[in-house]
Amino acid sequence: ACGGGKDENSSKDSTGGDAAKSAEQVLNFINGDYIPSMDPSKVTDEFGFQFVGATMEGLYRLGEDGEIKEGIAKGEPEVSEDGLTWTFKLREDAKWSNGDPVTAHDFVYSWQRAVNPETGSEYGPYMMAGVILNADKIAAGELSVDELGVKAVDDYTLEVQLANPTPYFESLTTFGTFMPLNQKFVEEHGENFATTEATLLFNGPFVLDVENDNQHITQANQWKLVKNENYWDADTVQLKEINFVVSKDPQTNVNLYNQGEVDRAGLSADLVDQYVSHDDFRIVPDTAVFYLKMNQVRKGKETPLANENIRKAINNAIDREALVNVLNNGSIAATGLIPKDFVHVPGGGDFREENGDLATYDVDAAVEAWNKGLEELGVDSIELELLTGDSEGAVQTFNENLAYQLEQNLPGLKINIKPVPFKQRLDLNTAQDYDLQVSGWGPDYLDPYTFLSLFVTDGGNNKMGYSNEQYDALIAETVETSDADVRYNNFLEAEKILIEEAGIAPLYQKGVTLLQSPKIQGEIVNKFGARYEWKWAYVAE
Amino acid sequence: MDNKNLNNLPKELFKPLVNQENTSEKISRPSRTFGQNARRTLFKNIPAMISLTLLILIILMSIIGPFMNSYGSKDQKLEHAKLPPRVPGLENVSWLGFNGTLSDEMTGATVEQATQKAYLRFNKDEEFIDIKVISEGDGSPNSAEVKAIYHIYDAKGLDDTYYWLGTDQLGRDQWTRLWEGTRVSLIIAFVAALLDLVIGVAYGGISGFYGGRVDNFMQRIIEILAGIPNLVIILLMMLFLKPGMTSIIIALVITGWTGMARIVRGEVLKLKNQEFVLAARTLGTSNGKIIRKHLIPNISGIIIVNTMFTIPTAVFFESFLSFIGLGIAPPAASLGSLIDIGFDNMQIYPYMLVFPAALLSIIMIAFNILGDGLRDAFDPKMHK
Amino acid sequence: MTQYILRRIGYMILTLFIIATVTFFLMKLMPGSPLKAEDKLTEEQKQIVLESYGLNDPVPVQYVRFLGNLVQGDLGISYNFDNTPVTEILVERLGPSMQLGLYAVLIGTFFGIILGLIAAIFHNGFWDYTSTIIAVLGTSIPSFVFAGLLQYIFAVELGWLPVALWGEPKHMVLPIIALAIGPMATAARFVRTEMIEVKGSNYIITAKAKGLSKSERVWKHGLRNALIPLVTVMGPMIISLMTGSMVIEKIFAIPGIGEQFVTSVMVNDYPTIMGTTLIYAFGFIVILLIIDLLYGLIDPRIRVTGGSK
Amino acid sequence: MSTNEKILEVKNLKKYFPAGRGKVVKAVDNISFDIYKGETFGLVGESGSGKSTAGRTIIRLYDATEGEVLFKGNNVHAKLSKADQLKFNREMQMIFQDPSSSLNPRMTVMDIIAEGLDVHRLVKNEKERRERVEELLEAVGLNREHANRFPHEFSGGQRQRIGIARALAVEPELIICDEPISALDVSIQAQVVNLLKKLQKERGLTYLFIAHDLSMVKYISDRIGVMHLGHMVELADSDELYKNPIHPYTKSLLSAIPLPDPAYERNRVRQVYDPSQLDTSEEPEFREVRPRHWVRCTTKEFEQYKRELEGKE
Amino acid sequence: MSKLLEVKDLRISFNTYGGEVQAVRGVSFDLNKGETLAIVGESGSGKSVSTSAVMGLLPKSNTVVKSGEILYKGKDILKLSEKEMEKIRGKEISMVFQDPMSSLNPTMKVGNQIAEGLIKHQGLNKAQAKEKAIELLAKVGIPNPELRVNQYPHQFSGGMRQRVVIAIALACNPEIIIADEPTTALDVTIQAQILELMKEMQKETGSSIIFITHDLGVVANVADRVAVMYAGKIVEVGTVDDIFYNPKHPYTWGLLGSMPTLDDDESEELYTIPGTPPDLTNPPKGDAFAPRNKYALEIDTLYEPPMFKVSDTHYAATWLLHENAPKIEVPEAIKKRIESFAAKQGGNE
Ligand SMILES: Nc1ncnc2c1ncn2[C@@H]1O[C@H](COP(=O)(O)OP(=O)(O)OP(=O)(O)O)[C@@H](O)[C@H]1O
Ligand SMILES: Nc1ncnc2c1ncn2[C@@H]1O[C@H](COP(=O)(O)OP(=O)(O)OP(=O)(O)O)[C@@H](O)[C@H]1O
Ligand SMILES: [Mg+2]
Ligand SMILES: [Mg+2]
Repeated sequence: ACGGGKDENSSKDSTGGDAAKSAEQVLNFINGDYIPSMDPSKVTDEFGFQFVGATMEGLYRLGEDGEIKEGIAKGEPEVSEDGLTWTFKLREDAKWSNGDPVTAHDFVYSWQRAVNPETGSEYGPYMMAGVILNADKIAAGELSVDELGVKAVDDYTLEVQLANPTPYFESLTTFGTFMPLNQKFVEEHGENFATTEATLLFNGPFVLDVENDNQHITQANQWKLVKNENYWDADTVQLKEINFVVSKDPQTNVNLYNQGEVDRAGLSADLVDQYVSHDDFRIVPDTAVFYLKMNQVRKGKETPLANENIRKAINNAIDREALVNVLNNGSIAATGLIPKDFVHVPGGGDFREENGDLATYDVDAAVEAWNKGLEELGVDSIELELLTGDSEGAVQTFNENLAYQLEQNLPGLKINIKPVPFKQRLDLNTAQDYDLQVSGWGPDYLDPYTFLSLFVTDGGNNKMGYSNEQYDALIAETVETSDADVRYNNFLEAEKILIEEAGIAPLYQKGVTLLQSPKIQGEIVNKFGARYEWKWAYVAE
Repeated sequence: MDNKNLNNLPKELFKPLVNQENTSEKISRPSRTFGQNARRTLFKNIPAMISLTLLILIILMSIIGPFMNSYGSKDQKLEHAKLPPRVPGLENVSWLGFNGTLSDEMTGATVEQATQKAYLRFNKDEEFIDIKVISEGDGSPNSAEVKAIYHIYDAKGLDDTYYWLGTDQLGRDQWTRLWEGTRVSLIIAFVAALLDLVIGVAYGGISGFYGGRVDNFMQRIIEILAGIPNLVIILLMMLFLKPGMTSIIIALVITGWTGMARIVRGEVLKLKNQEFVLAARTLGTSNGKIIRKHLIPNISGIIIVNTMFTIPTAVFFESFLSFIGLGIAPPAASLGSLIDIGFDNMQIYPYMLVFPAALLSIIMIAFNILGDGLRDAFDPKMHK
Repeated sequence: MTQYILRRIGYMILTLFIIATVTFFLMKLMPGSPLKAEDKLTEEQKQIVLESYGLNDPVPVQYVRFLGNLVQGDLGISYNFDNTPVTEILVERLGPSMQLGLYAVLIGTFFGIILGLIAAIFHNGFWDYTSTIIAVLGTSIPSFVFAGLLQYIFAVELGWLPVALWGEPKHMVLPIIALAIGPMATAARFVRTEMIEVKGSNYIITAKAKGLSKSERVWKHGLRNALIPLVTVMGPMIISLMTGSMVIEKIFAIPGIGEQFVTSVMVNDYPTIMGTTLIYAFGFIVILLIIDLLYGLIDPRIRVTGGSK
Repeated sequence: MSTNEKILEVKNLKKYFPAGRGKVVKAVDNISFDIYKGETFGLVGESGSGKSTAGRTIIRLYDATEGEVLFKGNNVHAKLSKADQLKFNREMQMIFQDPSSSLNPRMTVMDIIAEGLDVHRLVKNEKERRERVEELLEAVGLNREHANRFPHEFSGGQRQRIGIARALAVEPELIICDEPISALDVSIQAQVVNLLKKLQKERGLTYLFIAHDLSMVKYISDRIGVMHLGHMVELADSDELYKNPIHPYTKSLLSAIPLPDPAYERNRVRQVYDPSQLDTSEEPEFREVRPRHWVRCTTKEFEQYKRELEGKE
Repeated sequence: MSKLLEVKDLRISFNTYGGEVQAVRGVSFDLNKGETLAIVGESGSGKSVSTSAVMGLLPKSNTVVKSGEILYKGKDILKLSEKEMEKIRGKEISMVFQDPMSSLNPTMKVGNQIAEGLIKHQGLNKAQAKEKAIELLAKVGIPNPELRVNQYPHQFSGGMRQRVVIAIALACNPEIIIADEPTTALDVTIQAQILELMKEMQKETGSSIIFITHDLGVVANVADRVAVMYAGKIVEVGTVDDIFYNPKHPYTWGLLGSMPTLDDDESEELYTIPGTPPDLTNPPKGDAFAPRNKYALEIDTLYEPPMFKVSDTHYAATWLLHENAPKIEVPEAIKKRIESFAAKQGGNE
């Protein structure tokens, strides 16, 4: 998933009373928006990944707690000494929903398609460049797609050449962009591939069912996931049907939940107070982390934020506990960039615990740094713009409180909030035209690299003029080696540098509050990629 | 007078009337200008006068309201967040809703269960929660019902603290914010209406006065503008300008003036062939003077009325912009942004919605009624 | 007649062309791109993706292409929905909005007319004030507050109607009511003012002198004449309602164009914004034409006469 | 009263209005006449015959489609310098039909009457302005106290007198009176007509008097032109026209005037105008059938009319 | 001659913001079967109000009938309910209004507007009513009636519209037709046609007509009897000849004198009535006309003059007719005019 703080809701069936009915393996959920794309090569957003994930299967699947489960690949891959050649054995009983077998060629085709510049994929180059051999050059149009480091040794053996040893490669293959595609089918439908139910082919536990086969998927406001009888592991799948409707208003969603129309409804902050005491109230932790970006170079000119003391002052002046109280949605204070319960250091505990609370609330230290900073800059007051890009009530309030805290704690600081539409905030970010901005990042695979690579000098998401040679070197080294100890040491070190010189000020790790019917069982909440995994889910009595 | 008396009339009365007053041209009616008549008619219109009074009051309050207590509109105090309204003196009249308590009804299988839920609902401050059993229940799910009243001010130890209209999620005083928001909304509305007026009158006036091809061309432009949804235009404005009052006003004006221009044009078209305008022309009066002395004064009524209707539309549109997140930049408030927040909290903290929404409605209603009243007042048919 | 309509259509095309041009260039002035994950891509990667949207061509080339496509009814591909033609989006989303809007206008105007008539007939009486108050309230309460209240009362508390969603007739009831309030209030005000005016007109007195009763005068003579000015305001009202209300659609989870439009604006989906703008403009102009023709139907004086002059 | 000096010459004046879709309304279609200094020239005809249009074109409220209007020898429709135009505006004035719409309801009588004084800078200061206005008010039979009142406070006749005062303020030589009495009550019509006559006598004014009340026109005019469908169909001294109407339209018009004489009315025979009786063999032209008596007719009719007249004599 | 309609001492006021307007201040007149009564007087003298009262057309909201009765065939119309009035309006008494442009419904076919009354009062069905409408249109002289019934008012010229209005009034063969300035808005030629038409129709149906106008020429043309109104009162009433050849009231003199005749001497001033009519919210004491009356007497400022009888048919309300009053002759101008009429008459005959 990408940056930003978009909320979504989903929920499950709580029609309650009727026992016979509740035993029926059917769930009803709300989807927070339409599905913008079902083409695995082109999917970029949360909902796209969700439904690609539910209807497709890559080499592996994510199980409970990020555990890697078998998918189309059978058993563990064979990895060469240098960690650069990976060979996967594929199962022979996997079928497409039209009955064709799923073969290694399907992977080769799909991955080539994802990096082919003609496809116009955004995630293809992003996920594969620097991971699969030649992916970056192909994406830049410098090499032909045949040169991609992926090859079907035979129908059921896939060999992948990596550009760098990528220890987390297995988890990558669970990601939407790495799903196989049936070349014949895709080419048959050409332009129209993946636009309607009729032009989609599935190999996952569920198939997507829209009432009108020819309706554009992106325009359907109701659809179903129906158990895929052709799925190789169909026996494991218990749910018969999951119904989805699009609804965006949180209050409406809760009302739908209360009327028993749906089995899960997300709660916005304002609704949490009302429903904390509800039996079905749940807080679901999330791996997205939000932090304050401090732009050091705006329109080619240095901002006051280029001064380290000023940044440190801001970082120390934030009472994160108060902020998550305002958010009131299950979020927890973030003290570093890597979220809690995301990855473990080799042989040790949680990455977050290992590196400790890097960002702390310390007004005295803040003021001290602040005054020093002001002195260095030779000014006695600073005015900064806080760019916000979301209309959602709680986020707005959050920004107001953040601004207020900073202004209160740092005398002489004036913050102007500038609200713009979400997408426009991204554009301003790209143009590096802002001072402060609350930004979020959700991981794309199970490795700290997904977070820490953001802030290397001139990194795609840096966009704030942050640059530290040591940091860059540490991160670069993690790419080249497959030694877990080295990598994690570097990650820990890099995070410390980043936070200590206040490149960013971490704010909170997102949580989700919702009402959810207790009859939903076996559902897995993933740490990245498709948010929910329903393969093992079932409806309890 | 019957015939009997006829003969008894004194003869001297049948003399020609000598000091016959100069009968010629006397006007018995008191001299009253159109404006005076309009004012009289307006003053006699009770609903309009009530509206006017209300509006003046609201405008006054939007100026002095924020200073009536010690809270600043931007002072956040998270520990005071989401406090219900509490007004000294009225706090003992519980049905008014100004007693500083929150209440909710909770259900459970048993009263005990429901009570526990209620405690959970209100921060587990058991000693400050009054529980009233509504239904004992029979053990089946949700059969028992209790009503919990949470003395939140007491729970927080705020004995002498009064937030007249409660506080928002950041513990800011709603009273202060309500009036500041009203001020912002009204300023936006007034300025937008004023600019509408200036641009609309000028454009409509020129279009109507010069007529012919000029008119045709200018009308086409209006048509094109009207054909573009105003959200597109507003979005553009938001991109080019810094978000805030100015850009909201500009956005409102860009789409808003056409209405006024149309009306003015129509009136000018009607008026410019009136004989008094022709008369001025035959006297050699210049166009500028004709517009200033003959046309504008005669359409002023309709302009004022239309402005009265523009103001609430602008207030309304501002609140719509806030609703979709393009409104006034926080931490400043407007009626629209307050309503937007209130709407999210509608079911649980109704006071956050009720006051701004009610105030917005009152402003809308008052302007509408006043507008109607003014329309009547400027209609000579309605004069005595 | 045909000639008149043809000429009007000519004007329409011209206006649409200008609107298309104006919006096209305005959109070009705005920042933003179809990229969704731009922060993840290097500059070169971005350029390659933009190339596939044809956005690297000079603006005049893009403009000509845009016009060419427009003539063929092709409004381009959405930036937000993968591989989805804007026409597809419009077709899908306009349906529910138009349905709702149309019902709301019809029902709202119907009741508005009734309300206005009652007010006019009992001018300055109890019913006049009551219906005026209803009308003023109708224009004064923000629609989201009203929609929220409706949902709370009739769906949540009373459970008579579904909370939201779309598909069955019962789903339409609350949104239609919420939407109909506006036209109702407007119609009521217009009809009231006009009817009061008409009531004093000479032909109503003539009708009275013929011995017609009050109800005959109102229905046979008054109504039609009182409706004439209403027709003019109905045009813009219909088009704005039929092109959807963002608020109502969001609250009632209706897959309509209004909500879609606001979303498009939020995510800089320029092709969709343009498409919606053009459809809006088109609808606006068509409705104006229809209104003009309708006007003639209601008011024979304005009937566009073709043959006899 | 009248002299032989031509103050106004109207030559082949045409005024067409576009009526949409390429059609035109020929409101005034080729009319010619002269007005002599000091006389009252009456213009009659049914509603829509183009009388007002003619009047307004003469005073330059409308541009002529064709033809010319010479006022004291100068072409009125030529491009005038600002000064010439102002001069023209002073010398020719107009009184309008509708006393309620011809006065700006938002201006005081003082300002209305003084408008011309201001435009032409005929007064030096406020006091003089006031005096002039009061003078004018008295000249038209109103009180000086009326100066500060608003038009709606006056009766129709009084308003018409204000209109006259406004026209008089700039001391014009020719006044175009466009149905100045049609909207007034009988008794008040007489007041206004008397006033106009009085002013003419005192100031040597020339009037173009438009009306459809023929008895009034006859009473006030020296010469009368009859208009029909944009054409001038007959023009003669007023006595002559009433005694010897020639054109069938004039005849029907005259025969339709009701007179306040029951006995006469009981015996009146109305002549119906039937255009189909006219000769259509050629385009009719305006011809002088007898000195100072012009009729629009074809050559054939011309001969016939001449014969008729001779027979009468 | 039987009295079809008798109006007795009718007093009507209107409540307005400016106070009570005493529009009609004691009007009495009667109408015989088959005759035409003309009511003349300047604008605002109460002509329309007194006749609208007969039809029950005055606005209910602010009208106060202070006294009086209107007896139609012996029944007091003022006491009838709205339902009963509906049966009289259009059927027994009908009305022709001044402005043919606005008294027809612009959105209804002319035929239907005529047929309405027929359907209502004579119980005809639609087809019959239309049939009859065509007949009526033909009768009022509209060519091509079959085509015209289906047209709208705007497709008719002013004169034709007034004919339609007359057709509507005639539709149910009413006993009384009230024509309120039916020709004021029309051209002289068309006025003449309409007057002829009305007289013709009257001959045919024998209806009585109340004809309101301020044009004395028209009065001379149509009326059998004339009532002259001033400031809410009838000041003189008599046959046409009485009024035109032997006027007694100074106001009547004024009216007559202010009309030029075709053979007046142009050098002479027209006879005028100076001043303006009184303000009816505050009518003067005594004779309302006194302030404008050259011949006013002292008594005029004190008492209202009663109706003095001049002859059996002729009455006038002016103290000049009192035996004590100075003998005042008809002014020269008027006298001359009457003489010239007489001379012309002689000449004609
Ligand atoms: N401004 C205008 N535009 C178009 N047509 C016009 C205009 N003014 C007058 N006409 C038309 O020109 C014709 C002559 O009109 P005009 O007003 O001169 O007649 P008139 O003799 O003055 O009639 P009336 O006695 O009713 O005043 C009419 O058919 C009228 O409709
Ligand atoms: N509905 C009303 N409310 C108030 N005053 C009225 C009303 N109707 C008539 N009047 C007043 O009553 C007086 C008599 O009016 P009426 O219409 O009878 O005059 P009229 O003789 O018919 O004049 P005209 O020749 O102008 O028609 C006028 O002063 C008028 O202003
Ligand atoms: Mg005219
Ligand atoms: Mg009248």
